[in-house]
Amino acid sequence: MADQDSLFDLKAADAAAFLARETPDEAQREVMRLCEALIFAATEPLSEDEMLKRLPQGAALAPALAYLKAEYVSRGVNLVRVGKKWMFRTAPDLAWALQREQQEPRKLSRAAMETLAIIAYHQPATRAEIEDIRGVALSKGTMDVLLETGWVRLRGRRRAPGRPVTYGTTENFLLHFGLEQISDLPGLDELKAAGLFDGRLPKGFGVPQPRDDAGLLEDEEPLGEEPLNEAFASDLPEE
Amino acid sequence: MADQDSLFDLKAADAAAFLARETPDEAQREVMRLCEALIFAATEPLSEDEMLKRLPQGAALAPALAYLKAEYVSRGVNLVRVGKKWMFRTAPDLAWALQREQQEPRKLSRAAMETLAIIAYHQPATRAEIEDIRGVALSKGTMDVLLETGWVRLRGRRRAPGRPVTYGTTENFLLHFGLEQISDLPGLDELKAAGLFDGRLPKGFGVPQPRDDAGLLEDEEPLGEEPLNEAFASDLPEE
Amino acid sequence: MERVNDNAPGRVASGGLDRAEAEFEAAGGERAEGEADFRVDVDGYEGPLDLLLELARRQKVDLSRISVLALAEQYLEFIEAARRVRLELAADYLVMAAWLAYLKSRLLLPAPPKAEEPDPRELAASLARRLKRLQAIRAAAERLSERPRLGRDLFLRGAPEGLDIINAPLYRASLFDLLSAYAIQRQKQALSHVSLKTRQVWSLAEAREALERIVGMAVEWTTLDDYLIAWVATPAQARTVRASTFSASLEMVKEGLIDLRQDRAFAPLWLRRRQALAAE
Repeated sequence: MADQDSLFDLKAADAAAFLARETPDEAQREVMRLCEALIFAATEPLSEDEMLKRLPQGAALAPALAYLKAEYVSRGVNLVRVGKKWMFRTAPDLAWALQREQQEPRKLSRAAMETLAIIAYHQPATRAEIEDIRGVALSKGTMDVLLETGWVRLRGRRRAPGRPVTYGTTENFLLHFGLEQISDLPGLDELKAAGLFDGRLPKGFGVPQPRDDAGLLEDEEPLGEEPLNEAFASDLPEE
Repeated sequence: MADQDSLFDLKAADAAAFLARETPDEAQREVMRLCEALIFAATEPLSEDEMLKRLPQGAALAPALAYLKAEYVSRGVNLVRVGKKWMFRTAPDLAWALQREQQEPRKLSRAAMETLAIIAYHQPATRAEIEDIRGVALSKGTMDVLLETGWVRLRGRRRAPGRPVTYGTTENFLLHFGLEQISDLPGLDELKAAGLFDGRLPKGFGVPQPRDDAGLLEDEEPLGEEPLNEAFASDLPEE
Repeated sequence: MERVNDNAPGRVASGGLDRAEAEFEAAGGERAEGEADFRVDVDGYEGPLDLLLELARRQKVDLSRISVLALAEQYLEFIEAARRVRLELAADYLVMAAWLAYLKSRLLLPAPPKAEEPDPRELAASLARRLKRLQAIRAAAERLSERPRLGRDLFLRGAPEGLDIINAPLYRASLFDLLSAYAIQRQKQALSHVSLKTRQVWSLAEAREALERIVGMAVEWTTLDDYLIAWVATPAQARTVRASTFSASLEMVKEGLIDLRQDRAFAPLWLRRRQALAAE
């Protein structure tokens, strides 16, 4: 069995090579059929944990998913992973045939899109960091819109004077923009190499990798129960 | 190309034979990918007319659907035709995996708890006897819940006018309440010592010595096959 | 500050600017020939950094080789032009102008003997870096928004069957719950049986119903007790049966159905069907 993790980024050619090299046996075929049916039937991306709960004891999930993914690479429907969850969705190159006229998703303003990009590439990001990069004050409305999309969440607070709230992206963000994980952000490597998002770190300290893990970073702490003394007090999700 | 109509009812073996015989060319593969994505994303079964509207001019729909159907026959998801419309459906033999039982803790109502206790101490007890001891009519729901717990069973019938059903406790009852045998249930003196009864009891008040012998008592007879003419006819476990 | 879209007038910190008024021709001869007039719309910029980035792009060089001095001059000219048409500028534009004016003078003048102030070259490099970073995030935002989007370009299954979770109840109870339920209910029941031992009472309605049956047979004078008390009542019931029957009989006398007589106080009560009725 090849390194599975590398398979999660596989392209059609890799997939063909993988399938030519590896052939699932009958037991694996059956686990694949089950995974296929489960992910197909689920109304939301399905976590590996949930799959395991429904598979026979001891079923080898990871190779089954790797085979399945490879088999679907060249099809009209692809198996994709978002974080630790799996889903089928239509192949990106077929968008033209599937687009539904009436359903134009609401367009984000340039300010909101840029703010989203800063949060995505630079997360966890505070309001001050967003303002520093854009060179303008961030309006409450922009942040409201982003929180409303469900793509941005309040992560915690920075362990720094004023304990500012830190923002990050959600699993929904990955899902919506068709990313498997945050490190798949387009151009992330070049930006890191150029040292452009080392905002709060002095030069030479290396560039922070954007992180959207559920856990907090070392310099973050939980939001806590104290009232937000930010301008964005109303950003907090309602209880 | 084999007769397509016969393919719409094809079995796994036929499908394999069909696929061994016929191989779609690249153009056909592309139509298949489109059909796959269209049927997948559709919110209801998709008619061939609707597919044709979104396919490139002159696309050969019928063979594409035949190939697709054959490819999906052995998978966890099947392509099926309903009338003139097409849909994906999880393979019928995997239905069991799509449902998962989850145990949800529940508490017994006071009425059910009292009834259970009376059955435990006074078994074998008929419904009339339970009602006599509780002083209130026994609702059907209460007995249903007790039978559902698996702690109460139908023992037999009392040899008496109307041949009422007798109820008793099960081995599961002992297990759940940590009793080795039913006679381990505390008697009146122990209950008094535990402070559960206070002193104000009428003369002659007693607590029976419970017994749950598997065999029937002298005044009991087997349930038999005749229909239960009790108010609890539906209490019988389903066959 | 947020711009609603590329064309609509946005809200700007300077506030209340009419778009037409905000548009004016920027002074300046740095433009390449043939290029259209550089019309500056303050509303079109998201702050001074955005404006600087736009000016820098007009130098048509890599941002890392940009002339910060030239950029500062262009920005100051822009601000000067805006002030000539008495355009109210947001404070942050003016702050940037002041800072750039300072930077420009430091870049032009020889370094002071004591280098206590920051190196102007460092400051210029830092500004260039900020511009580069803004440009980079703009490009990133652009690439992000060009990605295929779920619900627009990518679709999930249109009609998923759904995965069911069947809740199988798992009942829990402790032995203590069981025993206390038993004790509480038996004790309650035992005590209520004692206190609520009910007396049996014959209601007036019951008495009348019985009496009506008797009357049919009582063609001759008959004692009430012979029929009712002896046959219907147990000794414990005698009093209530007698009392209710007596009341019922008075009712029936009043209705003309029977005759009633008593020879003396506490003597038996005699009852007879009314003759007129008997004749029928």
